[in-house]
Amino acid sequence: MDKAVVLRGITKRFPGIVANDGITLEIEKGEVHAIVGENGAGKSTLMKILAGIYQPDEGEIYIFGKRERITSPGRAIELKIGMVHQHFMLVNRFTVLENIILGAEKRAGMVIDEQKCRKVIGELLSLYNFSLDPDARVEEISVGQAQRVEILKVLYRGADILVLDEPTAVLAPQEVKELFANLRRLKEEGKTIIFISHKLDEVLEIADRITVLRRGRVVGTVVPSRVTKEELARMMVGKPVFMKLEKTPVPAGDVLLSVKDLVVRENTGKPAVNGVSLEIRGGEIYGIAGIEGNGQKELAEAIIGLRKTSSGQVTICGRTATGLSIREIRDLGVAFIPEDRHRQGLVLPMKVWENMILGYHRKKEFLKKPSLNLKTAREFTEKRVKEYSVRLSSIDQSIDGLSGGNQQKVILGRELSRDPRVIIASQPTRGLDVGAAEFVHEELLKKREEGKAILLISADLEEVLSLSDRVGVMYNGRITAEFRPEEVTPEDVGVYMLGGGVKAGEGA
Amino acid sequence: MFLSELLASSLRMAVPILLTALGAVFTERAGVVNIGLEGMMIVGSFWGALGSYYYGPYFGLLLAMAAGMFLALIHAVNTVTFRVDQIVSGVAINILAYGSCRFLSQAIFKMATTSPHVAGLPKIDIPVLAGIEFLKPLVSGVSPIIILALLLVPLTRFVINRTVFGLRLRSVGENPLAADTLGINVFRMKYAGVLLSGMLAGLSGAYLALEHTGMYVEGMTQGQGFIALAAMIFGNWEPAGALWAALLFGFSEALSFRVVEGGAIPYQFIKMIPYVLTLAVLAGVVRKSTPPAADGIPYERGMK
Amino acid sequence: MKRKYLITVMRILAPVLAIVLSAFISSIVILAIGKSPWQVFYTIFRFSLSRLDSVAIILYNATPLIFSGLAVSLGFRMGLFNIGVEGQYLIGAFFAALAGFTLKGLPAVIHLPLVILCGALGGMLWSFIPIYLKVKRGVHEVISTIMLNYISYSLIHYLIADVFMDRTQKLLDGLGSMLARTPKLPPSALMPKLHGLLGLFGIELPRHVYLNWFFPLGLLMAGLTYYLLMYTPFGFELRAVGQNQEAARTAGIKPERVYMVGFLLSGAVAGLVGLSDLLSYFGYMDLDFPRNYGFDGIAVALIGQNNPFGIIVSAMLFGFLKRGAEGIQTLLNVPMDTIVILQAVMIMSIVVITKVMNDYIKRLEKKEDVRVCSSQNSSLQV
Amino acid sequence: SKQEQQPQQQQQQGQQAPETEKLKVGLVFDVGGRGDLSFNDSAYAGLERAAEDFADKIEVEYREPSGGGQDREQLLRLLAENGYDLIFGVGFLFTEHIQKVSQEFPDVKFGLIDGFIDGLDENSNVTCLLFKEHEGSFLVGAAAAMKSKTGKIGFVGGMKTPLIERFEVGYMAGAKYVNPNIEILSDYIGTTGEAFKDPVKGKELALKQFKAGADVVYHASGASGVGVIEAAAAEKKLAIGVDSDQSLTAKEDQRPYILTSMLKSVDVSVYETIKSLVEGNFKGGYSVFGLAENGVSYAVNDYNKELISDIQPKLDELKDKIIKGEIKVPVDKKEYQEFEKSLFK
Ligand SMILES: Nc1ncnc2c1ncn2[C@@H]1O[C@H](COP(=O)(O)OP(=O)(O)OP(=O)(O)O)[C@@H](O)[C@H]1O
Ligand SMILES: Nc1ncnc2c1ncn2[C@@H]1O[C@H](COP(=O)(O)OP(=O)(O)OP(=O)(O)O)[C@@H](O)[C@H]1O
Ligand SMILES: [Mg+2]
Ligand SMILES: [Mg+2]
Repeated sequence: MDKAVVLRGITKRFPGIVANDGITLEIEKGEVHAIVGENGAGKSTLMKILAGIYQPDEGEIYIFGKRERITSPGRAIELKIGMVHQHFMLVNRFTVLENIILGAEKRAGMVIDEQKCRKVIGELLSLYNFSLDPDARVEEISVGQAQRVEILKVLYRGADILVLDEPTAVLAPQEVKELFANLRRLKEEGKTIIFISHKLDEVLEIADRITVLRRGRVVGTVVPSRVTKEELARMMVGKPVFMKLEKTPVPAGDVLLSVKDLVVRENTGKPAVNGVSLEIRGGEIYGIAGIEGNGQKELAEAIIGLRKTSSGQVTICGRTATGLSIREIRDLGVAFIPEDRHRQGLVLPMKVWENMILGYHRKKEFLKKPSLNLKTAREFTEKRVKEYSVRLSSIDQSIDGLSGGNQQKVILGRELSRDPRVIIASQPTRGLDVGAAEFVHEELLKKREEGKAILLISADLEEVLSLSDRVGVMYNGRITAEFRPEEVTPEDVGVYMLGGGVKAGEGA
Repeated sequence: MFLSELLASSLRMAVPILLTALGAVFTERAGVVNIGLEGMMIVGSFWGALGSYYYGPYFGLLLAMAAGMFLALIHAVNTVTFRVDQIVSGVAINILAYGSCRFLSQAIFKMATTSPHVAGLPKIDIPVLAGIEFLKPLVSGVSPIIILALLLVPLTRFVINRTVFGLRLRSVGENPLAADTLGINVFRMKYAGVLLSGMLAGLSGAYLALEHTGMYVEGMTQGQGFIALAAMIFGNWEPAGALWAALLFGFSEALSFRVVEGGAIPYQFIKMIPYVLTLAVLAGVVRKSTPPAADGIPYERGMK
Repeated sequence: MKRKYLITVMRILAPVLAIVLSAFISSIVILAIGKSPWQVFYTIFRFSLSRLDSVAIILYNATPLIFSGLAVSLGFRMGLFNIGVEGQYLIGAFFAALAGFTLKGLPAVIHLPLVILCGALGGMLWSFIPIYLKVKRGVHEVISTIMLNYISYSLIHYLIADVFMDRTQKLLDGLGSMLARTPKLPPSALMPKLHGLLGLFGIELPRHVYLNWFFPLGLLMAGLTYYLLMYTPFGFELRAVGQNQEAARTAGIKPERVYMVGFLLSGAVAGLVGLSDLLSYFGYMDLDFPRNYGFDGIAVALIGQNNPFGIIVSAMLFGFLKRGAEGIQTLLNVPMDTIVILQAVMIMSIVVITKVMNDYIKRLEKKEDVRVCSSQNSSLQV
Repeated sequence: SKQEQQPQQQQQQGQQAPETEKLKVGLVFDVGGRGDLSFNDSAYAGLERAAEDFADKIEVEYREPSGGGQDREQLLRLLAENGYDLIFGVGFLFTEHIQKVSQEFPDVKFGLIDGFIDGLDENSNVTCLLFKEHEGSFLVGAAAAMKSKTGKIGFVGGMKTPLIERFEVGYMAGAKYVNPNIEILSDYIGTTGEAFKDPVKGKELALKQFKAGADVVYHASGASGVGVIEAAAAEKKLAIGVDSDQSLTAKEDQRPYILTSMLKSVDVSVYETIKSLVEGNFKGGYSVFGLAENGVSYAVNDYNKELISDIQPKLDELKDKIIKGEIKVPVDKKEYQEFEKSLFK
C-alpha cells in the first residue's frame, strides 16, 4: 500500500537559519504520526510546506505514492491535505459558519446557500460532539472553540490527511480527551493524522509513531511502546532533561497582591469577571485553573490595568492599583506575561532587542538622556538570549522571524529578569518545548523562593497543580473552588472546571 | 416646496459621493486602500462626456466606467501585483488622471479644460409620486443614475454579505493569509474589488458631466473622491453607512446653498457648513469604526 | 562572495536603474506627442543640472516638500494618516504672516525666530483638532483632516480677504485688481537667502533664486526627526504604537498620549512647510498662496519610505521634476499636460521598479545569508 | 553665471535668424490655462489673431503654469531669457512677478492684464491693460432688471475677490438704477480658485436663486457658469454670460435662455498691444478699456437679437451716459452704497 505522505530531503532556509535540513519522513496511511522537537526545530515549517504555504528549497514530496508539487494552499486542499495551524488562520470578524465554509461554500448560483451550509455543519458538530454556535463571531469565542473551528474547517473540506500543529496547547484536559477521541474516530475512518505537540504524555498516548526533529533534522522515528518520556525528551534536546520539580517550602510573606470583589464587564455589559476575591502572599504561587474563556484573561488584564473594573478593588504591595495607569501599576513592580503574545506581548515588525526592552525602555539603565542607551539595551538582550537559549540569527532581526516558542522566551526574558514583586503569568509555557518549559518553571519557582507573589493562569492543569501553592478554579467569571494541590487529583479539578460541583473557597 | 427642493438638491449632491463611496467599500473590503478614486472620477467625467459627445449618453456611461476601471487596473497592478504602497499609487493615479484628461481634451476638443455640451440620459418622472405637488422636485425629472445609485446600496449590501464573491472578498481584506490557505485566489479577489471601485467612481464622474452639468469641466469633481472616501469610513465600511454619510454631506451642502448670504455670517463660514457639520456629527455620534483588519497591507504569500 | 558584491552593486544601482527605466516608460508618452525622448531627457538634465540657478531652484523647490514629507511620515510612523498637512501648513503660514506683519520694530534675531515659531504653533493648533477628536471621540483622522483642509481654505479666505486684507494697495481709479493679500512683512521677519553663505565658497547665485536658510533647516529637521524616531524613548514608543498599538499599551505606553504628542509634532513640522515661500519669495500671504504641498508630501514621504533621509532624496526628486518641466516647456514647447502625465508615470514607475529591485535584493541577501549559515550549520552534531 | 548666459543666448539668436528677425511674443496663462472658455481663451484669441495678421513679422508662444501656479515668475523669466520681445501675463496674479522680472530685463516689454503696477510711464517696459468690468456689468444689470418679471434677479460669483466683487457691484448698480425696488440675490461658489471650475455648485446655486423667485441670473464664475446657464435652461429662465459671448458656445437648446453676455475684450487689448509693438510705437503705462474704448460691452447676436431688442435703446442710452460721465458706476461696495443712496434721493 502506498504511504500517505513521503517527504524526501526537504530543505527550507530562512535568512540566517536552515529551518528544515534535508528531512526525510514517511507517514503511513491511517496512522497518527506525531512530530516533536524543541522550539524552532522546524516542525511548523515542515508542515507549512506540506500545506503549500512555503515552497521547499530542495526535496520531493509524494502524496499517496504520487510525486506532487504543492505550489499553493489551494493545491494542498485539492490533495485533501488539511492543516490546523499553530497560530490560527481564522477571520476574526467572521462568524464560525463563515469561517468554516469560506472557500468551499455550498451555493445556489452566486449566492451562498446558508441553509445547506448550516445543515452540513450541524451534522459535523453532532458527529464529533462539538459544542459551537455557528453564528458566534470568532473574535468572541474562546481559544478552545477557535481550535474546533479550525478542525471543522478541515473536516468540512473532507481532508484525508490532517495536520494539527500544537492543537492541545490551548485545551483543557477534558477537551484534550475529547480531541483524542475524535482523532481516534478519524483514524478509524481511514484518515491520516500528523500531530505536533510539546506534551510528551499526550504524544505517547495518541501516536502510532513519533518522529523527533532537532535543529531542522530528523533525529529518529520511534514507536511509543518502546520509549519512555525521558528518552524522548533526551532525543529532542540532545541531553538529559530532569522533569521533576523541586518545590522547597517557603515562609509566607506579606500579602503583595489582593483582589477584592472584582467585577469586570465586557463591552457588551456582561460581566466577564463576577466578584472575584483572592490574596497572594510573597513566596506563593496562586494557580488559576479553568477552561479558557471563563474570565481568566479579563482578570489578569484588570489587575495590570488594561481593563476598566466596574467595581471591586485591586491592591498591589499595599497600594490601591484600581484606577492607576498600566505604567504606574508596572512601576509598582508587576510583571505581566500576556496569553496572546502576538497581540499583546510583542511588536512583531520590531527587532528582537527592541522587543526585549519594550515597556522598560524608560528605565534608567536603558537611557542616556535624552536618548536610549542602545549599548546597554543590546547587552541586556544578549544576556537574556543566552540565558533563555533563544534561537535566533541576530538580535537585530525582526522578531516575527522567530519561532513561536522563541518569541515566548523573549517575553519571559523581558518580564522576569527585572526583579518584579508580583508576576502575572498567563499561559507562560504555551508552545514551549520541554526544555524551555522546564526552565520557565524553575524560574517561577526561583521567584517564589525570592518571595515574589505569582499569579499563574494556565490551561495546563498539570502545570498548575505542580507549581502552585494554592489553586483556584475559575468558571463563568467566578472562582468556584479553591484547593491545595496536594489534596486533589487532576480529575477532581476537572469537574469544577466544567462547572460541576461547588466548593466554598478555603484558606483565602 | 422649500423642503422638498432642499431634499432634491441634497440628493443630487449626494449621488456622486455615494457612488464613489460604494466603490470604496468594495476596494477597502478587499483590503486595498484606493485614494485614486478622485482620479477615477475625473476620467469618468471626461470619458463620459467624450463618449456621449460621439455616440450618446449610454455609450458615454460605458466609456466612463471603462476608463475608471482602466485606472483601477493600473492601481491593482501596482498594489496587488507589485505590492507598491497603496497611497503612493493612488496619488500618482490622481495626477495621471488630471494630466491625461487635460491632454486628451486639448487633443480631441481643442480645449484643455472643457468639452462641448453633451447629452445626458433622458430624465424620468416617477409614476404616481410625480403627481403629488409637494414631492414634485424630488420625483420628477430625475436622472436615472440617481435611482440607480440608490438601488446600488441594497445590491452592494447583498453582494457583500450574501454572495460567495462577497464572502471571499471580505475574507481577503480581513485575513488574506487565512483566505489563501483555503485556496482562495487572494490576488483575483483584490483585483475584483479595485476594479469595481474604479467602475463605480467612473460612473460617478459621468454623472457629474452628463447628468448634472451637461459637459465636462476640468476639476469638476472638486475633491469629491476624497469626500467619498471619508463617507465610506464614516459609514463604517458598510454600503448603508456610506449612504447615510453621503446624504448627510449632500444635505449639509444643499443647506449651505440656502443659508442667506450677506447677512451677519461671512460667506466663508457658510461654505464651511458641510465640513463642520460632518465633524460635529462624527464627534457627537460615538461609534467605533473598524476597518477591515488587513486594510492597506500588501499581501505576499509566505510572509507572516 | 560574488553574490555579496552583486548585492552592493545593486544597492547603488537600484535608484539609478529605477530612474532610467521610468524614463524609458515615459518615452512612450513623449513619442506619443511626436517629440524625441532623447531630446526631452537631454534637455531636462541639461537644463536642470548644468545651470547653477536650476540646481538652486531644485533645492528651493524641495524645501517645502522636505517639511511636508517629514510631517506626513511622522503620522505614518505611528499608524495615522495625516492628510491634513495641507490645512496645517496654510494655517501655520498664516500665523507666521500674522506675527510678521503685526509685530513691528523688532530686531530680526527676535522677530524671525518668533515668526517661525508662530508658524509651527499654527500648524500644531490645526493638528490639535483632529487628534483631540480621535483620542477623545474616536473620530477617524482621515475624515477629520480632510474636512479640516476644506475648513482651513475658507478660514484663510476669510482672514485674508475680509479681516487682514491690505487695502493700502494702489489702484488706478479702482481699476486693476488688488491682490487679496495680507500686508507685507517687514524685512526683520524675512528669511535671508543662502547667497551670502554660498558666496563664501565662491558660488555666486543669481539674484532671482530664492534658495534660503529653510533648506538647511529642512535638512536639520530631517536629522532631528531621525534622531527622535530611532534614538529617543518617545520615538521608540511612537514606532511601537504604530506597529502594534495593543502590545504597546500592554507594555505601559499610552497610545493616546503618543498619538497626541506625535500628531502635534507632525502639525508643528507641517506649520513650517509654507514658510520658505512666505518668508523669502512672497513676503506676504495671499489667496493664491501655493497649494498642494500637503498632498505632495504624502507621495514624498512614502517614496522616501518614511525615512527622513529618504524623504530628502524624494523631495529633491520632486523639485527636479518640477524644474525639468519648466525647462522642457520653455525650450522644447512640450505642453504642460504632457509634463503632468510624465510626472505621474515617473512616480509610478519609480516606486514600482524600486520595489521590484528591493525585493530582488532581499532575495539575493536571503540566499547569501543562507549560504553563510549553512556552512556553519554543517558542523552541527546530531 | 546667468548674466553670462544671457548675452550668449541672445547672440545665438542673432546668428540663427539674421534675415527674418521676427519679433517674439510670449504669453503666460493663468492657472486654468487655454480652453477655459473665458478669460484665458480670450487672451489667446488676441494672440492668435495677431499671429495671423502679422505672420511675417512675429512668432508667438504661450506657456501654462503648473497646478498651483507657483512657477509664474519662472516662466516669465525663462521667456525673457530666451529672447522674447513682448511677454504677457494673463491675470492680476502676475502683478508682482511682472514687476520683478521687468526690472531684471529692461529691454523686454511686458503686458499685464488686469493688474496695476504703480509708477509706470510711457517709457516703462510694462503696460497694464485694465478693464472697467463694472461698466459692462452695469449694462447687463440694467438689462436684467428690465427683463425681470418677478422683480428679483441673481448673481453668482466664483470666488470672492476684489475683482469679482467689481462685477457684482456694477451689476447691482445697473439693476438698481433702472429699478430701485429690484431685489438682488447674490451668491459665491467657493473660497478657492477651484470655485471657477465648479459647474455643479454653479448650477445648484443658480437653481436655488431661480426657485427663490429670481428670473435672470448673471454669473462671473468662469467655467462654473456652464452650470448657471444649464440651470437657466432647465428652469426656462434667463442667464447672462461673462467675458466672451457665451451664446456662441452654448448648446442649441440653451441659447434662448441666454439674455446676453458681458463682454470683456481681453483679446482686443492683447491684439492692440502686439500691434503697437509691431508698428514700433509700444508705450508703457496704462491702457484702460471701458465702454468708451469698446473694451467692455454687452453681446448682441443672432440668438438674442429678438430677446433684447426692446431694451436695446435704453441700454444704449445708459451706455452713453456712462461714457459721458453722467453716471458714475461704483467700483466697490463702499461706492455702491453711496450710489444706492443717491438713487433714492
Ligand atoms: N517566516 C520566517 N522567516 C524567518 N525565519 C523563520 C520563519 N518561519 C520560521 N523561521 C525560523 O525557522 C525556524 C523553525 O521555525 P518553526 O516555526 O518551524 O519552529 P517550530 O518547530 O514550529 O517551533 P515552535 O515549537 O516554537 O513552534 C525557527 O528558528 C524560526 O526562527
Ligand atoms: N508614553 C507614555 N505612556 C504613559 N506614561 C508616560 C508616557 N510617557 C511619559 N509618561 C509619563 O509622563 C511622565 C512625564 O513624561 P516624560 O516624557 O518627561 O517622561 P520621563 O519618564 O520623565 O522621561 P524623559 O524625561 O526621559 O523623557 C513620565 O514620568 C511618565 O510617568
Ligand atoms: Mg511551530
Ligand atoms: Mg510552538
